[in-house]
Amino acid sequence: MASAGVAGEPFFALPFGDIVNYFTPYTAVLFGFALLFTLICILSRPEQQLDVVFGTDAYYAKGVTGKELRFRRFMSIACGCATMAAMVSGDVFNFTLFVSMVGVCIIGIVAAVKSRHVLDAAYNYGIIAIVATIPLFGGAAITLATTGTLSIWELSAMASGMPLIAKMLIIVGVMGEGIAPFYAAKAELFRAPGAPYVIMIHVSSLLMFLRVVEILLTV
Amino acid sequence: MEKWKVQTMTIAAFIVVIGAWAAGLVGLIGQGATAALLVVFFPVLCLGMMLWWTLGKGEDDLPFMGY
Amino acid sequence: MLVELVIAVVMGLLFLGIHRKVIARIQGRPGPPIWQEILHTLKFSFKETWVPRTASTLLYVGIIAVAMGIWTAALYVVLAGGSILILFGIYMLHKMVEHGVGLSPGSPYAKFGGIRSVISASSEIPLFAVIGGIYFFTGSLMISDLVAYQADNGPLLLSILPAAIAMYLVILSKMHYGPFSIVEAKEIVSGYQTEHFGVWRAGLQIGDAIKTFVLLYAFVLIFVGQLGPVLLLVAMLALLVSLSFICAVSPMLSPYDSVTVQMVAICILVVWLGVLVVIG
Amino acid sequence: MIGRLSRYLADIDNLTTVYAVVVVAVAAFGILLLVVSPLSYEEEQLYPKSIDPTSPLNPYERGGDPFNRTEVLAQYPENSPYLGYVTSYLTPLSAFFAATSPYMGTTILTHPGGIIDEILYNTRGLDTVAETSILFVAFAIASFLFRREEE
Repeated sequence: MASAGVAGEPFFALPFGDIVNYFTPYTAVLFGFALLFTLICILSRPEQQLDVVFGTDAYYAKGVTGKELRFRRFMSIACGCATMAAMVSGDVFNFTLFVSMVGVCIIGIVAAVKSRHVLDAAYNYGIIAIVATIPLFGGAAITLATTGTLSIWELSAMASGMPLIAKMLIIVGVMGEGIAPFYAAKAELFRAPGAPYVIMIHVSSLLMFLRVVEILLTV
Repeated sequence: MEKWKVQTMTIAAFIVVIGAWAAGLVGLIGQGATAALLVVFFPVLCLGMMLWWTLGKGEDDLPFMGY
Repeated sequence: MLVELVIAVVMGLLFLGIHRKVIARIQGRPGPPIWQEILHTLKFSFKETWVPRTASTLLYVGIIAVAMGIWTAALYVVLAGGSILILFGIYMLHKMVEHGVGLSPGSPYAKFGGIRSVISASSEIPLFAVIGGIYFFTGSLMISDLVAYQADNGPLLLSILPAAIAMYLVILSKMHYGPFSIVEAKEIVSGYQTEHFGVWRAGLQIGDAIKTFVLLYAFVLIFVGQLGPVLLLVAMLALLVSLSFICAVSPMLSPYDSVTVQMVAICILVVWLGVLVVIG
Repeated sequence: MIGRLSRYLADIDNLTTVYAVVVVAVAAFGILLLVVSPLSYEEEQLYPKSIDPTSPLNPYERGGDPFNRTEVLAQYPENSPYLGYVTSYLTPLSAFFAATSPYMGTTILTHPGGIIDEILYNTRGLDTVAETSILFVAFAIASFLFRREEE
């Protein structure tokens, strides 16, 4: 439990066999926030998007079908659950799994949108998300091979810790799933209607980034 | 939301905020618990106080669309 | 703890007023009185208030409470000497507030603000991560540890300048009228806040006030160390005035340029930190 | 210069290129790093496994006698009280498969009540749940898109 200097003392641990999920003040805050936005996704009705007709004073509301919104709500709840799990995961491989699950869910959230522009962005994002799983799992594999363990507690107690290249691979992977310089696709995805669901896209990837910073500083 | 609901909520939030503050000062509950209660109920109290008189006077309207 | 909170709100609003006043003076205008933002907040809280018909109601209202709640939490984290990472997290959660406020009403203007907030997120967040570099020098990210470290070794501002610059840029990008505040640009009306009026705007103002106070306070604590109340106030004011000066003399960048400039800054700061690590 | 750079980065069609360059750069750096300071393989692995191709339970064999305890390494043995008992149990059907053919390892693993790999389903059970959820989510998206085509 050597992570106290980075994120505070862990105060609660939830073991699943070798995979121990732990709550420090930091991960608990992140977890709470993911939970809050998942609840908003569940309870809130989406907004009705208005648009101006170019060159005139007229405006129109974009129509969205209920069926499409139901599917998108389902996907954003799945995304929220994956985010919550990744926030408290105490295991490198488990964390990478949930990160890649978030990547898939994000595509799901916008897959039902009928705007060509948004779908194009989602397609580009999807390619990156899929490629990003290679550095992610590669980083986890190198960690296991060189240190013999995947538990973040054990890694932080070790003198050598995670090798530099594994850290770099994991951060590149999370960058691909999440944000960093690849903002263009995310910004385009945001043009889709359905505010509570679209917000989940960014909630998840920002929380991922925050968590990976903590993990890399700890191990 | 109807007016009485907002007013009830505001009074409840007021009681919780003052209660948490006093209990924290006396040492009845820990710092963390006080902070958590204030974080959750202070915004509710603020919004409630400000909404006390004004809520529900206007009709729904379309958003601002420019000129 | 309630007392600190109220002080933070009032001081934060006052700081925002001073910010406007300084910008106005530099630009040769008389400017509003420095308590203007306090008056604004009071005025907004008595205005007629309802929810737009097209809005996603829960998100529209709930996000205001979130805005105030997260910065209240940040205030307590800083006061209790908690982890910088939590502050970092809350800063980032403020992005979600911008998205939520911008996207929930369904108005195209607010939505542009929300989308720009996504664009700016991709550069501000890594910038904050640069502050993680402190960990390599002090071995801790808890603010209480950093204060103790600086009491022994002198201010971090001098020894880890790049991290301080990163944090300075972070605060700058959150100030109104700054070169990086693309989410509030006037060509999109009031940016993400366009549709939040009356009480809702007053709530956002309160959140903003606590945010300004917390960020300035945290900067002083992290990079200068614990000071007495008067010196602390002076340090925070000096920081604020320097920020206002930059805001007054620099033009607002275009959205993608703002990101690229900050990206370039990140690269330079990371290399600089790397050099410091190698030397030290 | 900055304007050109931001215009390039803002185009979503260039994203994959940029990301590919980043990944290749990190990989190249990794190979260089490997030449300078090679990574050593940690002999004391957490989840060791010796593949025994002659065993009918291959590749899920973890050794040990049926109805007896097997030595299995785990990070936190106190969290898995039944560690070591799980693989050593075979249902009659699985035992029959195991006795008849040496090529049924995966079938035995996957059919209900067959052997359960200690590591896969016991100590690292949450991983299995997460993997399946990813598949499920991907399947849900695919089926939604497929059914929308028909409308």
